[in-house]
Amino acid sequence: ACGGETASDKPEKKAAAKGDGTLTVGQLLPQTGSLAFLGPPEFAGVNLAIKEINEAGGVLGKDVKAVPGDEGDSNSGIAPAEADKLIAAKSDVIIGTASSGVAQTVVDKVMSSGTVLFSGANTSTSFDEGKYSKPDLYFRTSPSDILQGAVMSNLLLEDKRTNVAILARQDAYGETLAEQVKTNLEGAGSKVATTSFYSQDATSFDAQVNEVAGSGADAVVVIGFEETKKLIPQLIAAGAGPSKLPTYFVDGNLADYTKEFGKGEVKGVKGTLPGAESSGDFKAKLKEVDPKLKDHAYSAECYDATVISALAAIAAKNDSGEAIAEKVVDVTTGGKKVKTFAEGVKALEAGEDIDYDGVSGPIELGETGSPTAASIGIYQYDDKGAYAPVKYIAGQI
Amino acid sequence: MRKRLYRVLVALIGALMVLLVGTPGAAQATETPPPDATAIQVTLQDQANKDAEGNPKPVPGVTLQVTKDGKEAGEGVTDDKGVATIVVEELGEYVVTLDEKTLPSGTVLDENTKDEATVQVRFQGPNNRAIFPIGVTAGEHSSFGKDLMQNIRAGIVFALVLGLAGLGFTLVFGTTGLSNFAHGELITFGAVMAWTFDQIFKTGGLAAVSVILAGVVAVILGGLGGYVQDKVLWGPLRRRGTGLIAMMIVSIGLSFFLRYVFQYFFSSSTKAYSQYTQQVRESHWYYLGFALASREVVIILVSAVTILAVCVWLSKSRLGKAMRAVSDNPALAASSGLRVDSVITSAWVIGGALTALSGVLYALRASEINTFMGMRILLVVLAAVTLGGLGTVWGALIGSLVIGLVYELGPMFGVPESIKEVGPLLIMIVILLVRPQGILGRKERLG
Amino acid sequence: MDADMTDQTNTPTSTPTSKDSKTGPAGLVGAGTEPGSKKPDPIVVADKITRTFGGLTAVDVEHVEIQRGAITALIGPNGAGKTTFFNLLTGFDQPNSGTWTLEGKSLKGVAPYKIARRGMVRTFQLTKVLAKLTVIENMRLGATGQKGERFWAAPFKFLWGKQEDAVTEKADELLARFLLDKKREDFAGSLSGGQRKLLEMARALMVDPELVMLDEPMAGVNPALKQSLLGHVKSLREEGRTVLFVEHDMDMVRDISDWVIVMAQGKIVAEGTPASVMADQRVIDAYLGAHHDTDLSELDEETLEAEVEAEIAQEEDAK
Amino acid sequence: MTTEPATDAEKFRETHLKEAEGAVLRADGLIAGYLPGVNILNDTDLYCQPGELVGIIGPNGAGKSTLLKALFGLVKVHEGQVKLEGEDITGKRADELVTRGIGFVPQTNNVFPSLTIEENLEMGCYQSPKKFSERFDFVTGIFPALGERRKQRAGGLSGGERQMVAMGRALMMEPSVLLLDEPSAGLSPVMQDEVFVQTRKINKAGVSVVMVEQNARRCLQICDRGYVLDQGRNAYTGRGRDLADDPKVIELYLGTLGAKD
Amino acid sequence: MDILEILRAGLQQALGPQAIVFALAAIGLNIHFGYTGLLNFGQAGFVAAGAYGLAVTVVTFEAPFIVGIVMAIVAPIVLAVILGLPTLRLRADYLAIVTIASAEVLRFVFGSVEMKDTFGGSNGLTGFAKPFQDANPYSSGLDLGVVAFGRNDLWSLTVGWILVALSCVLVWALMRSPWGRVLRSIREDEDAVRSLGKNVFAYKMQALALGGVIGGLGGLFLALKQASVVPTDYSTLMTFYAFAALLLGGAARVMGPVIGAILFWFLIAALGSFFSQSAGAGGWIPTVIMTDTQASLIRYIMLGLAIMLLMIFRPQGIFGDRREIAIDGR
Ligand SMILES: Nc1ncnc2c1ncn2[C@@H]1O[C@H](COP(=O)(O)OP(=O)(O)OP(=O)(O)O)[C@@H](O)[C@H]1O
Ligand SMILES: Nc1ncnc2c1ncn2[C@@H]1O[C@H](COP(=O)(O)OP(=O)(O)OP(=O)(O)O)[C@@H](O)[C@H]1O
Ligand SMILES: [Mg+2]
Ligand SMILES: [Mg+2]
Repeated sequence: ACGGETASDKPEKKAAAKGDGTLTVGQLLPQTGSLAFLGPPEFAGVNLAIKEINEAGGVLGKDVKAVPGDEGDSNSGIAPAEADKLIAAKSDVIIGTASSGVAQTVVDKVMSSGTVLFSGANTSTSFDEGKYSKPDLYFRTSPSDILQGAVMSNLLLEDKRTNVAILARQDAYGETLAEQVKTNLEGAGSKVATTSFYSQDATSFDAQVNEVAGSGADAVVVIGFEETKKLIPQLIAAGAGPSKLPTYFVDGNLADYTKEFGKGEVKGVKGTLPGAESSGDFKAKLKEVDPKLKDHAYSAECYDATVISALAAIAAKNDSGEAIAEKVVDVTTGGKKVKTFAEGVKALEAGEDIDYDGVSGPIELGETGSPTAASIGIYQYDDKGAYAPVKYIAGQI
Repeated sequence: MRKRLYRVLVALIGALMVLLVGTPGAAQATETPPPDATAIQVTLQDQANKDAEGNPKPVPGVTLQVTKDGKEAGEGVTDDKGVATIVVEELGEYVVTLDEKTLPSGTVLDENTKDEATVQVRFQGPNNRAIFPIGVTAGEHSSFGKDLMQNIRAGIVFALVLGLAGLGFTLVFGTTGLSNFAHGELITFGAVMAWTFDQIFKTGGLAAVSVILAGVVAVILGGLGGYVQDKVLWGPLRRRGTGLIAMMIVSIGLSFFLRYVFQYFFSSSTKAYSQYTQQVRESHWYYLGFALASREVVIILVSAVTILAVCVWLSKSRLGKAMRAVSDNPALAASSGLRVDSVITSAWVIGGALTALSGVLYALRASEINTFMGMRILLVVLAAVTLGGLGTVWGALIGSLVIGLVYELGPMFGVPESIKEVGPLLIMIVILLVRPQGILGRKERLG
Repeated sequence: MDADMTDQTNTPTSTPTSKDSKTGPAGLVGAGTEPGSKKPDPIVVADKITRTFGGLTAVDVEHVEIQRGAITALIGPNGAGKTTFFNLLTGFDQPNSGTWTLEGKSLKGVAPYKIARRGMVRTFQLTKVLAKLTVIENMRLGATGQKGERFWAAPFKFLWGKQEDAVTEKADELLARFLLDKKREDFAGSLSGGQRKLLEMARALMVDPELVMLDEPMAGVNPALKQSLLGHVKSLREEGRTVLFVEHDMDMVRDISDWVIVMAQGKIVAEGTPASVMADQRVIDAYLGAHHDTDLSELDEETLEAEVEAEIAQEEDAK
Repeated sequence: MTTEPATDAEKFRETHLKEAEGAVLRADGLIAGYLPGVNILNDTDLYCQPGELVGIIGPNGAGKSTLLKALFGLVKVHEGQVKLEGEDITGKRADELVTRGIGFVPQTNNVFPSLTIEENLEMGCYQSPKKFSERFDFVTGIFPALGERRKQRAGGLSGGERQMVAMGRALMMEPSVLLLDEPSAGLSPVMQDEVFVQTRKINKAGVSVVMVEQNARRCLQICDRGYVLDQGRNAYTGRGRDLADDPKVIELYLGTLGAKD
Repeated sequence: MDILEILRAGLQQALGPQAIVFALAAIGLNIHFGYTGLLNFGQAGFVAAGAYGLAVTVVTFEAPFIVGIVMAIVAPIVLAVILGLPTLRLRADYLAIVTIASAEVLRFVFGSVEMKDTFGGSNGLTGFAKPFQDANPYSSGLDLGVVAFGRNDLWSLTVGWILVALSCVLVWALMRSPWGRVLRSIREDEDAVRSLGKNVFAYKMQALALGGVIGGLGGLFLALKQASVVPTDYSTLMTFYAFAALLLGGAARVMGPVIGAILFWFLIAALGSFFSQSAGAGGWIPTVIMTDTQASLIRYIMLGLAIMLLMIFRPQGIFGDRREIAIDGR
């Protein structure tokens, strides 16, 4: 894999810097703030990976150490402080953040300290552009929204939706994804009846809901997070609930709604979620780590990010952030295919080049440090408010 | 480069395997097993022309041309299902052109459908789709008048809930002069308490009236909360002679404290009541042309009656006058024989109860119970009471009506929808420029 | 944004122009005693000024002139509109109609601070001290034309240090005269009611105004001190300044004023020298009262008691 | 007879203790102030016999208002005590004192600006609302201007009108002891006289009155007994007339302005 | 329990870039509120104006970096004028609401989809900070044993603390002057000041602009240090934090806001560190009572409590004067 220059700090000069021998994995994931609901599965993914790595003998002869940190949200502004804490705790890799917006506030700080920032959930397209277009010390296992946007629009076309309304959260995530869905749809011949954005802090969604309900669309794509729980009843009230107007969810709101909508409110809703089919096995293992876990969004990606970091450290025979960064792309592309950490270690010890494909699907990190291909699952809700996979689509970004 | 492409293909095939194994929903696709090769699938259906079962009729025999970077890359003709699958060699951007001459007679492309579609081919198999809408009677876009009614309805419901919260704020402000930045959390408190008791009641014999009962309990607790707050925190602060600004900062501290205490115990996820989330709006003649869900009717009635009753009572009753007197000059009020502390305590109790009620109704309206809800609405509440004239009870009502309506109507008159909260804030600023003391506020005389 | 402040230097010089006109009562010789009469050398002329609050006409002044270099008293029953008239003249309130001039220049629509800079400074009936500034700081604020009050000069002490010392010296003199020197370093907010009045007056004098407008300056001031302050007010006249004051204390009015204007229900109802006005029966009826100039302890105690008893009896009957 | 200046503090105290027997309201050795460490009242004594009208005069900042506030529990009393009919009321809440029949008119900020005149007066008899209409008629009898403008907000009133409202408010509850802080300030001469006459009348009807006045001459004319306060201490005390004629008091506090020879 | 770690976490933030941003914002507020009595609850708007002034100039209009810096100072002044012209005659509490609203309007507009081309929408703007980073004279970070700062942080810290120091000196020099006296008088009673012939409006405007510019410097600094501007950074929470910092330190005191900001961030970080050590695996608090997630929350609960307690027991702040607080305006 190519090393590449970094914008600010040129870590490769110090690349010789030897790690301290222990691979320390910081976790910068949401515990508080408006994204706190995304935190548990992600923490569980990382912790499960660390547990399995250590059971398989650790990295470079030592157990991997975990340091948790709180990402908060972009309103609370604590991410930089927490990142400092993680760096000071000698993290070599920081798994995080959940939100692309928060990542922007810490990425420079983390990279300049020679630490890898490895996200399992950033989907913003901006990390493949501009100064982040080189795989310096930033990586992610989650595919950029381009792919999901394409899958979503294909799904809509497959269902013969010709006049689609988009109801999206107004932030980095919602805007990009909405944009992607819209261009793909319009390019492929379908119409977009309306694209309506709501502010995440909005106290009322009536205007947007009315707009969607009155747009004459034959389907609505709801791009958002938790607010979906408030949007659905309002859509229902406006006569545009899922039973009247076919509704589609995305990764941000594809969650278990048995508690909220257990009476068939979201029956038939379809949704997309990056990641290959997570085997029941994986879910069961996550449950062991966190018995209270309900959702699984991005747990697999975070798991893979952790495993890849560990494998890269072994491949580099060095646990420092810069050393790991040089090997990350390498261990995910080209070489002997491995599916688990244990397999990977064996192959590396045998001196082979490996290609890790993890629980989140075929992982191929590209030149920008982001996946070049990924699979995306299509799910559908039953009348109890739970969702199940329909199929998985793999594609290139 | 080569190596990577190879990996991708392998991966795609892997994924395809999954696809083939478990695809209950993809019935259409499996009928004619598609070739393994990457392909663009175009479907042509005439939506205007439906068969007996109401399914649109496929349009067969239409020729479709596929080009990449201007070069021919394939061609296909729709089969009797109206589907054409055109195999392409590599991933990338393709343009599909429909040959309009081959359309069966009587079938024409919709007015604003182009005969070209751009397809990003990213997926293995016939998963890269394009469509040419035919005969689509795009559902009518609702009329301006209808939208207006809808948004006025939304505005009124919102305004009334806002009015309750504003009244709670005004009561406390009007007696103590305190701008309570923890007021949002008192709204949250009402909703969270109602939810908690709803969870308790919903399984028992009271399930049928669970939410109503829980709401009543929440309101009582809200009043109690006001009482406790005043006794434990504000009362002692007053006796120490703490200034208003210092108290305001205390309230900011209190808001952090409460917000995170709520989150500590209730987590940050959004919750909903066990009942009434499925109601659909209906119009009746007695709703005056508005379409209303039953829960909205309840919200309107409960809040309007409460607000009016409280406002009238405050402007007529002795206690109401006493509150204003205390706000003007507590020392003089004491000298007139008023028990200042108990007047303030009653303001907190009534204010707390009203605010909790607003929280309960707000949660009912927006199906939202969440530890941040109060914080989010606080600014709007502040805007409403300020606009009406700080400390005036009727002002709180009028301010809320203006703010609520502008909030929901703004997008119809040019406020960008995604930032519709800008509308009421701007209106407030504009009105305050004309009337610096608020709509009902009064200027003090000078000298 | 500094534009408005640069003209601070235009403040009237501290020695008002009194070349031709005679100051004091002498200047008023021959002025008519009908309401709104012409004065030989008016500094303020107001015409047709009205101000209403809701239905209430608080001020309705047809014409009035204030003589330069004299001490003019404005008296009238409570609620006659005196304070409101002050507010209007000094720009703190806008009249519904009317025009008025200072030194021949119209003041209509001029901002209060500009009016003050033109030399027309007023005090407030309900005092306005700057509570969290010390007494001496309150005084210093009054001085005009301070270089250090300009933003660009403020950070550089060498530019304004000297001037500040001069200002302080003047302030200390005034404080001593108003018996506030002991309170020099105390916060103004801790002063007693009367002390606040004194500070307010002293501060207004720091401005070196051409025309001082005092709104009940002596209400709440101890009689002994009042007497010594009257000397100070008279010395203002000696310096050629004009004083217009509202007061209910007839001793003061009689002692120092050259001219008295009587307002009632917003209108000017009488004018003249103190002696003539106070002898006016209408003024006595509406304003001074029958008991005026009598010793209350000489009131027939028995009449009083009889009255009280009658009232009590009456009340009991009513029950 | 005028007693000697307070230089002889002990003697003063002795007389006070002797004469204060049976007083409705008395303060013994009050030491009080607003800020810790700064005492405004330094060992001040005062008493008021039933049905007596007591006047307090003194220079600005002497502590007259502070003394009234201390009697009424609005200022922290560090030492000494205040007794109402023999019972210690030091530090009692103001509203309790109102219940026990004390009325108080403060010197400044003595109306509720956002209430109408009528409501201001209503607040005056907050504890016994039934009396309202009867007392309202009484008060508007004294100050007809208040009755005419009953619906006007007090915030818009002129200085003198406010003073009338303040006085009227205190009269609403038929107090047995009335504390007045400069009730005549800002009133026109005729209204001032009216206030003094009415105060005397109320007093004659059995209400004990303690009044602070800067219109010292008038005050001493009507009061039974006067105190001269200086720097928080009793400087002189005696019958009103005697004080008004005492050359030292005239020189130091009354001045000669307007005095008739 | 690792006390050193708690200390480290606390100090790192107390001296770090966050403290600088809030110190600058609070110094600006001090001029507004502490000295002039303008209850400006929209300081976040001025901070945002500074940050966006730079970013928009450099990124959207492709002007040179130095022009961006100038614009970062000009933008808050422009905002002050636009905001001040109509609003400076409002009563304090009304002004508070109007300013809070204006700041929010600004943030909404910056983040709006409709204006994305200019302000970058909710993704904000990046790619303007290179000249700043290139100017970094340090070749390595600084390790003081307890705390360590990376190379980039060290550079921004140097610049930031110099900015803070300069602002403090300026405030000190201004506030001892007659100009400062006029401001403080306006805080007490503007009509009195008017009656003495001072142009109250102009002074208020100067104060608003000056405080805004200093707040804007905070934004400029934040943008440079973070190399990005994101609208959500400039929410009302920023204003609240700045106010808390100001009042902790003591309003109308030159060093008040600085010490307040330092203390504020020390509290947040040290509390966070303390509780994350205490909870979860290896902590002394059982997970039944407190999980990791809850440990992260409890610092805010404690922060809220700390703010309340400080205001209750020291309402004048650390540097304030008890006497001054005791004077009641009425
Ligand atoms: N802002 C206002 N709102 C309503 N009425 C007002 C206002 N200002 C003044 N008034 C009324 O106008 C009349 C004149 O008031 P003004 O204060 O000028 O009287 P004044 O002559 O100064 O009386 P005083 O001697 O008692 O101070 C009064 O009746 C007063 O109630
Ligand atoms: N709220 C306060 N805080 C601190 N000091 C005060 C306060 N009020 C009054 N003082 C001080 O107490 C002293 C006595 O004040 P007080 O008001 O009792 O005087 P007074 O005799 O009533 O004078 P006046 O005749 O001017 O009303 C004064 O020196 C004053 O500065
Ligand atoms: Mg007046
Ligand atoms: Mg007094």
